[in-house]
Amino acid sequence: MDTSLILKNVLTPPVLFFFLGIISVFAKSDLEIPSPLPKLFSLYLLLAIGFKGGIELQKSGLGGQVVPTVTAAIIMSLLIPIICFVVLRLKLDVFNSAAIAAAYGSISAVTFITAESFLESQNIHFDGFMIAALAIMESPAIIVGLFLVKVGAPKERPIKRQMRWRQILHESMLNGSVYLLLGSLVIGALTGAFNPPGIDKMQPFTEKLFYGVECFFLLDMGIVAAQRLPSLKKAGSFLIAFAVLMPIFNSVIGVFVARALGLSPGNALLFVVLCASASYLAVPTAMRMTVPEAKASYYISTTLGLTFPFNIIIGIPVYMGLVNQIIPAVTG
Amino acid sequence: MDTSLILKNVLTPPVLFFFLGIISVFAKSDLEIPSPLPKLFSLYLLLAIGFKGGIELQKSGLGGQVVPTVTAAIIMSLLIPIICFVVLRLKLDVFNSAAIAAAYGSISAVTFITAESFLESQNIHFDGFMIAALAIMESPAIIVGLFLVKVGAPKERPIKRQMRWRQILHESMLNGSVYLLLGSLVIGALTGAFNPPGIDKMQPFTEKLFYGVECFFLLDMGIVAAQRLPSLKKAGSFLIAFAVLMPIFNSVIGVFVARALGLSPGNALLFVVLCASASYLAVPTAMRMTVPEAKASYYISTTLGLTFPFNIIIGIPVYMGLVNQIIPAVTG
Amino acid sequence: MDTSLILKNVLTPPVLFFFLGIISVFAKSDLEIPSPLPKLFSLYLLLAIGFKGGIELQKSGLGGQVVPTVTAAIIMSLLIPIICFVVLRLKLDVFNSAAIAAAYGSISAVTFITAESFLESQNIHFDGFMIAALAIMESPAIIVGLFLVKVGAPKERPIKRQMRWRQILHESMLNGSVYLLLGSLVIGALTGAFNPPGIDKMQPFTEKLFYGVECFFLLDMGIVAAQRLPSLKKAGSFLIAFAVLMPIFNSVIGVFVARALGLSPGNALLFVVLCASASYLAVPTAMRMTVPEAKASYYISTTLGLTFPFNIIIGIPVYMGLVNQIIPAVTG
Amino acid sequence: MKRLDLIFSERELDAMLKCLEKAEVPGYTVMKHVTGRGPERVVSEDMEFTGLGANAHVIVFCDEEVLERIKVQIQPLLNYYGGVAYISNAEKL
Amino acid sequence: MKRLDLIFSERELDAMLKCLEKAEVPGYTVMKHVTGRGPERVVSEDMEFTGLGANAHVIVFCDEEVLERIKVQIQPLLNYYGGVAYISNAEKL
Amino acid sequence: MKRLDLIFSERELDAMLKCLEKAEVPGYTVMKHVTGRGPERVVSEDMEFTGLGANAHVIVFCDEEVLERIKVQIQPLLNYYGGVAYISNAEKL
Ligand SMILES: Nc1ncnc2c1ncn2[C@@H]1O[C@H](COP(=O)(O)O)[C@@H](O)[C@H]1O
Ligand SMILES: Nc1ncnc2c1ncn2[C@@H]1O[C@H](COP(=O)(O)O)[C@@H](O)[C@H]1O
Ligand SMILES: Nc1ncnc2c1ncn2[C@@H]1O[C@H](COP(=O)(O)O)[C@@H](O)[C@H]1O
Ligand code: NA
Ligand code: NA
Ligand code: NA
Repeated sequence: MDTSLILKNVLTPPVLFFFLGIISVFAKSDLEIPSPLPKLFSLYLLLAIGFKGGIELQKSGLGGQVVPTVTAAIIMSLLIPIICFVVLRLKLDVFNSAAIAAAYGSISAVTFITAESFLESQNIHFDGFMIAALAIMESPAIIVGLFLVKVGAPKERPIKRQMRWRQILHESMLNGSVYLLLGSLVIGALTGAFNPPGIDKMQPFTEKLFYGVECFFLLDMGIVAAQRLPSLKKAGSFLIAFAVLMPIFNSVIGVFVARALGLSPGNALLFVVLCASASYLAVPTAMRMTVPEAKASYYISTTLGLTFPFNIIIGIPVYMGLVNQIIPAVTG
Repeated sequence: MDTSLILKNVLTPPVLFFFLGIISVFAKSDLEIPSPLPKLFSLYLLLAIGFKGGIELQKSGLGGQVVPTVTAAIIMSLLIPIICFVVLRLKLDVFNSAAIAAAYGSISAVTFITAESFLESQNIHFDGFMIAALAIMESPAIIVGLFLVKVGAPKERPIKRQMRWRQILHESMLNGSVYLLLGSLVIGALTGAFNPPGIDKMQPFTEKLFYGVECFFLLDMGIVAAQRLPSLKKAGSFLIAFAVLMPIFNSVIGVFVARALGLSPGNALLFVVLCASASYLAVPTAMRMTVPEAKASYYISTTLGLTFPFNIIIGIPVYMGLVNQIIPAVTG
Repeated sequence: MDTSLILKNVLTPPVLFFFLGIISVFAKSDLEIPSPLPKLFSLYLLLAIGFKGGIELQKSGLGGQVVPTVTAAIIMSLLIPIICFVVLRLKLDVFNSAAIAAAYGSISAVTFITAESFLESQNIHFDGFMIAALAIMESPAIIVGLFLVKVGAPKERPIKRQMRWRQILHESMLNGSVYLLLGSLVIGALTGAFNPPGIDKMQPFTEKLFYGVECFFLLDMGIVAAQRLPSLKKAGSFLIAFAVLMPIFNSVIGVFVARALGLSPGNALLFVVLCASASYLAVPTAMRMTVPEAKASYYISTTLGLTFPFNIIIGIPVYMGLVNQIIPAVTG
Repeated sequence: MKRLDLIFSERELDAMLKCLEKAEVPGYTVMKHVTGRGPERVVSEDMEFTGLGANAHVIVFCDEEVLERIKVQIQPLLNYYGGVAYISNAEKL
Repeated sequence: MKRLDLIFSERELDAMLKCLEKAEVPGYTVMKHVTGRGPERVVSEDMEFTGLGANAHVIVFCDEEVLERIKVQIQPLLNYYGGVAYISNAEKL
Repeated sequence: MKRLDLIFSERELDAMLKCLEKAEVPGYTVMKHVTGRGPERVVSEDMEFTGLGANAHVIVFCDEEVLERIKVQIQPLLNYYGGVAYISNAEKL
């Protein structure tokens, strides 16, 4: 059953364009999407998904499963980095362990978006408030990561590197992509509440265009991910194994939490994907600023070079299979 | 009543995204819309609004209020810079006074677009020929500004700086943004006349997408405007007062001209906004080339750092209130 | 009759925007579409047209006229460069002759797209499989061009410049624009076969937006083409004549092949345009890498500075007239 | 040989290149989208879309005698519009 | 006069410019979107959208005594975040 | 120490960087989207989308002995495809 899901996932345009990007690197095509076009796509996707999420959140209100789900999401983004840290410390120093752990505790918006497209192509319903969980899960893991550095390596750091909490909060909450996602969420909610015709006027931009831009961006992400592979090899087999096994482990925790929350299969898949995905936008830039001791190539090649393509291609349908196995047992 | 209009204006997506940009600067978020993406948005908006205006102009023809309104617009863009110049000369030298005066005599296309969106959200009708007034008002103020320099400072300038009229006409009519707006207007009119199906094929690009791109661009404009504030402080309290009071003064002249023209409330608001807004695209680049003695930071920080956000946030609804008070007295 | 077709063609938005770009150069406007925006548009157009073609190809299958037409297209792209080479050798050396010949044997996707828009505005039907011919005709001419160099100048080249076939195949098949077009074609076909709802979700991006982006891109292409004119003058009258007469000659061959294939008028026009147009994307970059002895300004100023605008403005309607004269004689 | 670094507003690029051509430079290299600060003005990237927000950085490698010709040509432009010009030593690899 | 070339990650640009201002440089020029390789890291263009993939190249023309002040200001930043700084001779055209 | 400035077509960037690696440079800095004019060709920004319209400017700070190795490696490329290479003196700040 899983293999049919994998096939169904692989044959959607976003994943096919992702492959096209990957293959272009291996075939040494000179296809290139020059900077700052990828930035345009990623800004657009964050703005659009935030706006959409805000509208839905305003519609549904904060009742029902919203608050429990968001609370659980925050707890997961605090818990997962600690588990990851313990695992990573087996082989790596405090700085690298903390930085990678923070990345895996946080989320990947593009993986989330691809999971949504997968659900749509399977005609499985999901709720807009999951975008609130997405937005809210970006930051806590950064704070945990920095906390782990503070606790784990208090004496090894020169005085200058003592972090100030202001800086940490700044890096975690005001990172450009976090800020844009949260801001668009608030604007979506305000528009939904006070200016409903504004929704229809935004719709061609934020809704209709979304799928196409997603495909275009995934084409680029395929290129970027494939170009990270050589440095992944250098990172060694421990990190390679970590980058595949940790998401699976996190997805299993995630699916049981989703079951405990009583989430529908669609929402459950999104929750699992949030747990299983790793950040390559907000967290790496924050870590670069606050933990320069950690090797950027480690947390980039694992998250972007392996975990991301794994989730896009195989992870999402596998997690869907998992959800189908665990969740109906509860609801059925 | 005005406060309710202000609130209604503030709660539309374009203004909310404008705020999001402003706040990002004050909160020191690293949100950035890298160059040349803002250029892409501004080119798009000029092309789309010009095309739309051309179609409408072709539909309505040059009868009715079109010619009187456009004529009045030209007169305003000749008159306003002279008034501004007189005021500015109280404190500033000829070069700076002329450059700033030219900017306030000209118009801001983005302010105009935001006013259109405001009217649409209020379900107030307006006519496409107002875009012709927009396009036509960009250039004359530049010529007046350069004329003021020529007259006001003939002896202070070295011979090399004697302006040639060719250059002045070039800067005023062939500036990239003026040229694109006028060109798209002509193309829109030709398409409307000779190739009506072409309109429908352009429509998803020029109409449907417009509102979303406007929001995206205003996000960037919020960032840009807020970053001008420090240099506004340096410019001193005279220019700060000028940047708020002059638009209000111009709007009052504008509303009475609109009344004399017998414009509908929607068209009247747009006319007032043309009078009250100041240029930060065509005029500054023209002034930079022809009056390098003027301080760019003066005409940029006033127009972009204060007048522009003032008009977007407070000005438009206040002018609407003004229009509602003055115009119905005539038509009712 | 031809003049009325020319007029009808000239009065469509894409051609009007192309003119706007050309005029901006002659009027010395500072209108500029900064890099990498033109790249964004060209990537988008290739992706969208490839995707669309793939869907249509999947729908129609490989039966009927598809295989004969594509085969004829390949033969034309092998034959035309040889004819061109013979003509060019009258005046130019082997390297320049081969490079220019390769460009004229290959195709211009933007000319093809403009021809499609022309057909649509004339309500003339054409088939999606012609896009397959477009995609397939980019590469063979490159190989012929390199072959001509290999044969024509074996002794003049230093050993280092002996080409390796690997490199030739790489340049011809894996050139970024060829790769993206072919890849999107395959993705379109796979989506059509396995995930039909994906088509509808892509549609707002790949279909609705297309015409507008085409106009925007042609605005830039007008600028680029006009800026090539000075170096065209330097290239001399032989090349100027070649750049106009060769496309006409190729179009005549093309129209008789189209008649032999029994193509409908719409498909016939597209086939003729493929024969008559010259490449300024894939071929020049390939020639730059493999035949650096050839002067880039020769193959750029002829293809982009003259043949391209000639085809866009006059060629397409003239070829349509030709098709109307030759083809109905067969089908009627 | 000498290396000349010119930095000035992008708006004057065409005029500046014409001057260099008149001075018969053997070649030049242009980097656009450059920002910076001079004694008076700050040029920042966020203003680039207005046409005011970018400098160009032009590099010329040439013989010493060409420098003199360049100086004559570009000095008026630099005086009028601002911009800086520095020279240093260089030699062919 | 001297020419200073600074190359470091774009993320530290604001901090670096603040240091230069503290050292009272007469001006500076900034080129962004620069990539490269140092002893440890490769900085590549395809990562630019993440905020990790670009360096800034800053050029300062200044007198020798300013260099000393600059050194004091920026050394901690270079040590902490990486980046290189080289000086060469230059003179006004 | 020495500073090497290489300017050549972006299309050869990968090949050039491979040469630099073979010469074991300590690092390098790349600026893309550069335009210019050589003795024969004009490279202009409006052609960049075709893949023909941009140069890359590569800077290497290295010791003098490395320069020799670089020269051996890159000379064939420069001869075949064009491009310029100049050296000047530099020292660490
Ligand atoms: N001392 C300096 N060092 C480096 N760049 C400078 C210096 N002074 C000026 N510039 C550059 O030259 C541009 C124009 O200078 P200015 O016309 O003096 O504003 C500035 O925006 C800077 O990019
Ligand atoms: N030897 C060098 N020559 C030229 N640029 C260098 C050199 N070393 C480092 N860089 C540049 O400085 C940046 C930061 O260096 P690092 O912090 O050592 O990784 C690199 O990404 C390069 O762009
Ligand atoms: N004398 C020069 N000074 C500065 N840059 C040059 C010079 N000559 C050539 N270049 C640059 O090197 C590139 C390639 O040169 P070429 O291969 O000779 O066309 C040109 O496009 C210019 O950007
Ligand atoms: Na996670
Ligand atoms: Na005005
Ligand atoms: Na052809």
